[in-house]
Amino acid sequence: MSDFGGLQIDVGGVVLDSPVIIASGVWPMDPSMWPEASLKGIGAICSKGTTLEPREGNRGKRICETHCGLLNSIGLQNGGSVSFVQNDLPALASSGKPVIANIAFETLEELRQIIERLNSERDLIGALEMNVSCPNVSMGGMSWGVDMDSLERAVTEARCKWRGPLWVKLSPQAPSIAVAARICEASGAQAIVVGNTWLGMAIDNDREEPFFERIFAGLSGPAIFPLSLRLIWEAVASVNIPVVGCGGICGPDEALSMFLAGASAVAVGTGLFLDSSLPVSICFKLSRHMENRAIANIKDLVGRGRHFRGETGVAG
Amino acid sequence: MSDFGGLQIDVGGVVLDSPVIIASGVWPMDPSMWPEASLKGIGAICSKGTTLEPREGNRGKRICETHCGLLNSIGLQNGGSVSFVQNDLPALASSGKPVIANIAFETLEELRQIIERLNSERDLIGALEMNVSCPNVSMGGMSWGVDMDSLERAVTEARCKWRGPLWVKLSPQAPSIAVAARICEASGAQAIVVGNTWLGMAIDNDREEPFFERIFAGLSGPAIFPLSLRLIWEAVASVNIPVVGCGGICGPDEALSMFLAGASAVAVGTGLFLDSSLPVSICFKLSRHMENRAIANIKDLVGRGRHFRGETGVAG
Amino acid sequence: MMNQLLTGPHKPPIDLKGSLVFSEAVASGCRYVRIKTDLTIPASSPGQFFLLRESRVSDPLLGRPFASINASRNSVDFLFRVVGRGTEILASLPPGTRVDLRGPCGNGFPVPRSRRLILVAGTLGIAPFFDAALRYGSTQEIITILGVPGHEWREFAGWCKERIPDIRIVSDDGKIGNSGTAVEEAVSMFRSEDEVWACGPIPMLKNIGILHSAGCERLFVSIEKRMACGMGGCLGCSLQTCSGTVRACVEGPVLEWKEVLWNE
Amino acid sequence: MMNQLLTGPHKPPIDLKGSLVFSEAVASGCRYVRIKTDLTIPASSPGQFFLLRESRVSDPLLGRPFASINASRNSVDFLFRVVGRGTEILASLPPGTRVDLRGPCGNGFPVPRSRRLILVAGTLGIAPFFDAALRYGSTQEIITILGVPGHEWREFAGWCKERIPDIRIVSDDGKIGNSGTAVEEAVSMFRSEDEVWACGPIPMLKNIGILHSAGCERLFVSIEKRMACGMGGCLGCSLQTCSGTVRACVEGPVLEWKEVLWNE
Ligand SMILES: Cc1cc2nc3c(=O)[nH]c(=O)nc-3n(C[C@H](O)[C@H](O)[C@H](O)COP(=O)(O)OP(=O)(O)OC[C@H]3O[C@@H](n4cnc5c(N)ncnc54)[C@H](O)[C@@H]3O)c2cc1C
Ligand SMILES: Cc1cc2nc3c(=O)[nH]c(=O)nc-3n(C[C@H](O)[C@H](O)[C@H](O)COP(=O)(O)OP(=O)(O)OC[C@H]3O[C@@H](n4cnc5c(N)ncnc54)[C@H](O)[C@@H]3O)c2cc1C
Ligand SMILES: Cc1cc2nc3c(=O)[nH]c(=O)nc-3n(C[C@H](O)[C@H](O)[C@H](O)COP(=O)(O)O)c2cc1C
Ligand SMILES: Cc1cc2nc3c(=O)[nH]c(=O)nc-3n(C[C@H](O)[C@H](O)[C@H](O)COP(=O)(O)O)c2cc1C
Ligand code: FES
Ligand code: FES
Repeated sequence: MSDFGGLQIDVGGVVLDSPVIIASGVWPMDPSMWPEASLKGIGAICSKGTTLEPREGNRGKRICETHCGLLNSIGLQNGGSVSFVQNDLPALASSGKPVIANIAFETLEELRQIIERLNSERDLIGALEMNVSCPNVSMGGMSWGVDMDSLERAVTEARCKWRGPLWVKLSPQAPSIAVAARICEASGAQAIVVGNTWLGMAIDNDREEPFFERIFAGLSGPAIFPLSLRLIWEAVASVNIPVVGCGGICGPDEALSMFLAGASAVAVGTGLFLDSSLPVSICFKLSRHMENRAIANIKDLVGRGRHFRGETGVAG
Repeated sequence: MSDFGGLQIDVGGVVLDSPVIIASGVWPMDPSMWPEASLKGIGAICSKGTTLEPREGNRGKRICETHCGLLNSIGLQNGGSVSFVQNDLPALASSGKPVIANIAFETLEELRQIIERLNSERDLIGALEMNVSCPNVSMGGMSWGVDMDSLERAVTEARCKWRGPLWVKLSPQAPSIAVAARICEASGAQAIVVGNTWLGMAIDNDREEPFFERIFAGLSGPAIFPLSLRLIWEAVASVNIPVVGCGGICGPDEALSMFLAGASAVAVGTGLFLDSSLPVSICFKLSRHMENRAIANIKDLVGRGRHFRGETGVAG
Repeated sequence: MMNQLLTGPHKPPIDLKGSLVFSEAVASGCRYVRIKTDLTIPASSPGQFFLLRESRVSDPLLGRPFASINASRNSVDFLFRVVGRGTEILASLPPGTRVDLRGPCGNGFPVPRSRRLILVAGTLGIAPFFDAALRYGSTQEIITILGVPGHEWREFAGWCKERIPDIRIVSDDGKIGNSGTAVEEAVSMFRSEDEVWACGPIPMLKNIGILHSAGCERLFVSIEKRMACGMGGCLGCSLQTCSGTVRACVEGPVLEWKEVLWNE
Repeated sequence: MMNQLLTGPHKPPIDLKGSLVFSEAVASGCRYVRIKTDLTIPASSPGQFFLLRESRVSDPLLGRPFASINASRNSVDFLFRVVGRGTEILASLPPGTRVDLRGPCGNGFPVPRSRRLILVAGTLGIAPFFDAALRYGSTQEIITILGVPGHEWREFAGWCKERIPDIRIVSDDGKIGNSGTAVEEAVSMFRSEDEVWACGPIPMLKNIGILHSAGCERLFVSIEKRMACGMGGCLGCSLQTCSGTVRACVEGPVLEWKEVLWNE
């Protein structure tokens, strides 16, 4: 039951009581550690990126602040798919919120094996979210989401094996987000998440070397919002499946803009580092905006910013 | 004569007394309007983007602030190439600073004609800077800098016609900046500028429509710095011609990072809106950093951040 | 261009650092602040403005344009209204906060030629007029008209009245001063030899020229546009006029009414 | 994991809003500030910390972690040093500035079991120890040792001395208190039944355990890592220990010395 009337929405096979999702990798996997303030507005929670085997993550410094942004190089530290299914998944599911299982993989074989494990607990999982920003080792490290052939192969494979709703979280580094989105739709994805962190870097001037051991890192936070919004605008125009907007939402206004651009839900990450009540603030803002315009259902808010000067690019 | 010892550098055929360039489109074309504070640190000044014919620029709102960023949709308002050669160019040249003539074009024919006009005043121009972020009309509006065939054709054409040093200002929207950079080098560019504004957008939530008449706009300012720095890191590794770093430099530290990443000069835009003495602050910072490390010449600072853990990606 | 002729060649604005001396709530959502600068502020004239921002903070990024009041060698005041994020943050800054200023920007109103000067303001449009009396009060007869929407502006109107002796206040709902708009009030007293300056929302500025046909000769308006650089570089503030495209931050913000293309 | 056992199950930190009550320069580059919060601050223990940021400003983006001092229901103090952009801006904020707090974060030092508690601090590492006397002064004998580099820390040392009665101050150059390091001073007095808490730069923390072999049983260190969320979500603050990877913001910042893999 939703706390906010009219905010319930079905996104790619998952019914969300609120259209605000906790993005992957930013939130404790143990619901007892969630601040109470955050609980009310959350519609679903993405797990940390899970890989087949456990990962230590990257060494050295992992976070670096930039102007209105955050570079991270966590390196997918996680307990692996066995531990995920045994420990994290039941814990997350106990929160009562739909769990979006975010997975990362370097080969198709790894992808198959992770999915096999997740299939065993299919009931606890709202949707599988494929993070395609990781390198495809058979492509010499180019990420799945940047090479369109890799993307097609991975999504097709996942669709074939995974028994539940399938979401793909696209990389902003894709040469064309519209093309990437269409490939996902054609390969069987039920929703796409647009997007992930933007590839950036920092240099430690005193040491005269890159700040991060792996040189590049992912940029998130308010700095990237205008770029993410543009990606969503483009993606929504190119597919008919729902688009989840993600990247730089740190306030309710930004979330609203994403819906107007055509997002069916939003995912928040870095914004939670600043304010754990962000999800509920977003819900309030959406409700108020809808009330003022006599919109009864969030579905009718989706893409309203596209009906102007004769344009109708909104996804059906 | 340079005010700062050791900061003189030859960038793609232009000798700069200081390696700080005023980016295109942000500075008055009339030197009598330049605040005195800015004059000292400036090594060269880029003109506003000049098109063959005069342009009114975009209607409606032209600027929108984002978190640590600025979206602009000026639309290349300019007096056209005739007026540029007659009025702006002599005015700019009277400042005594090298003038980098920034040009934009929609067809190869336009490109040829602009160059023809500029050739007539070749002596007043330090270098020609091709802005390839504008649409190539024969490619249905895809920008020159995003389609690699278009890019090659345009640079080759310019090299063939233009009698002075040739720079190309790349678009961050290029699918691969390394590939784009190599194409420019192979087609005869003497330097590349990396990069321009990043494509973003904003939505006016109250009006429920895109903020800008043309929907998308270019993002500049501190928000984009980590992204620009990454582009420069990639570009420097892929070519042997000098790279000018541009995008988000709003303080001396950011400029220094660009040099360490391998930039031979930096261009500043939005930063000047906040502080017109930014160029001189950058020069001070560079001088101090060089002094502390007994670096006599800025050339030896270029790319110093790349010599670590065995890497040597610096351009020759 | 006409305005350059009116005010002579421009000096570029300079960048200054300073501190907030005080910040008073004038009325709900309106703030009166004083900045003390470290270095000397160049002389300015009514209608010129400054870009104001909190030092070292780059979000909000850009300075916000405000008309200067009481500008002296080392201090300048602003009167502003909270309308968005930038002004909200500026309004919340306590005394002592370090700020950056860029100015004086723009042309300002030209030196008046007529004996009588009528100043017409819509709400915060009064800001550039505080200095007019000081500057021209001894040589000109000055009448100031302030229009406000209604009673919720009583405090604001009172505050202005204390500082501008001959101010006439009108309100749409008639609860403060006469009933009516500032433009109606102004037009009712226009003589053809008067000089008129107006500052306020665009519809008001447009109206005053339409209604004044039987009125005065020299009618100047100060126009608000979004600005980035404030010094003629970015062309973010372009404005259509009969003489072509001009920059609100250089050739403006003060323009002759008849030069403006009101339907653009 | 051991530290969770030591301190019991964690409560997640909460987000609070407040205002700066005062901000005093303690010495050059060091600041003592008090925040009054709008809502009640949950009880915290020495070694726990808060993320502090200026409200509504998203550049700097993240809260900066500081140990809490004097935390009461509605007020908490911090003592910090200006080391970079974030602390520079925080240090410049005048009283009245609105701030966001997240806390209390982390585990804090465990309730001491020995009769004698030795607190060893390197410069600002003293911050988490101000509350120890208040909390455990009646049940434990507490000796505090503060090490500073040299005479330029005189003001700072004096300030601490006024507030921590039995503090011993040592300096590398011998210009303030005894000559030597805090670790040397501490090790010279260790008895095996003592409990020791240390806070300061990593080399100091590492050293104290190496030198203390003949020393006390329970040796706890508070470790600084860069943090984003402060609540166990981002894994930005991961740290290698004998029991595996832990989060400095949840399982830390206080760890048993022997659990830490010092060469990672
Ligand atoms: C020459 C000039 C003089 C002015 N003098 C005054 C004055 O003395 N007192 C006063 O209260 N207001 C004045 N204004 C308007 C004032 O600048 C805006 O209200 C203010 O910039 C709004 O900032 P914000 O961040 O709160 O609003 P937001 O809407 O959040 O601002 C977003 C962006 O839009 C710009 N913007 C928004 N509204 C305006 C506007 N009306 N004009 C220009 N830019 C705008 C902002 O500068 C900012 O870049 C003046 C404007 C101009 C151009
Ligand atoms: C649990 C804990 C308690 C602390 N308590 C205190 C205290 O009471 N008094 C005090 O003066 N300092 C304390 N520190 C250190 C303090 O947090 C940093 O000095 C401060 O964050 C530096 O911020 P900056 O923006 O000025 O530095 P910058 O170097 O500009 O910061 C850039 C980024 O690095 C992070 N960072 C930089 N140095 C450190 C550091 N040493 N530890 C953690 N993050 C860092 C910042 O938080 C920021 O995200 C504590 C750190 C931790 C982890
Ligand atoms: C610390 C951190 C860890 C992240 N880990 C993951 C991850 O494991 N899998 C993934 O798909 N995205 C990961 N992300 C990306 C976020 O889920 C989100 O897509 C991105 O940060 C942009 O949104 P934001 O600006 O709201 O944070 C991570 C982001 C951060 C900041
Ligand atoms: C208002 C404005 C106008 C611009 N006009 C041009 C232009 O005409 N030609 C061009 O190549 N780049 C133009 N740019 C891009 C800048 O030159 C610069 O590449 C970009 O803003 C990134 O740098 P910055 O973050 O330092 O501003 C413009 C940027 C701004 C903000
Ligand atoms: S604000 Fe930049 S030209 Fe006017
Ligand atoms: S700071 Fe995020 S997990 Fe510790």
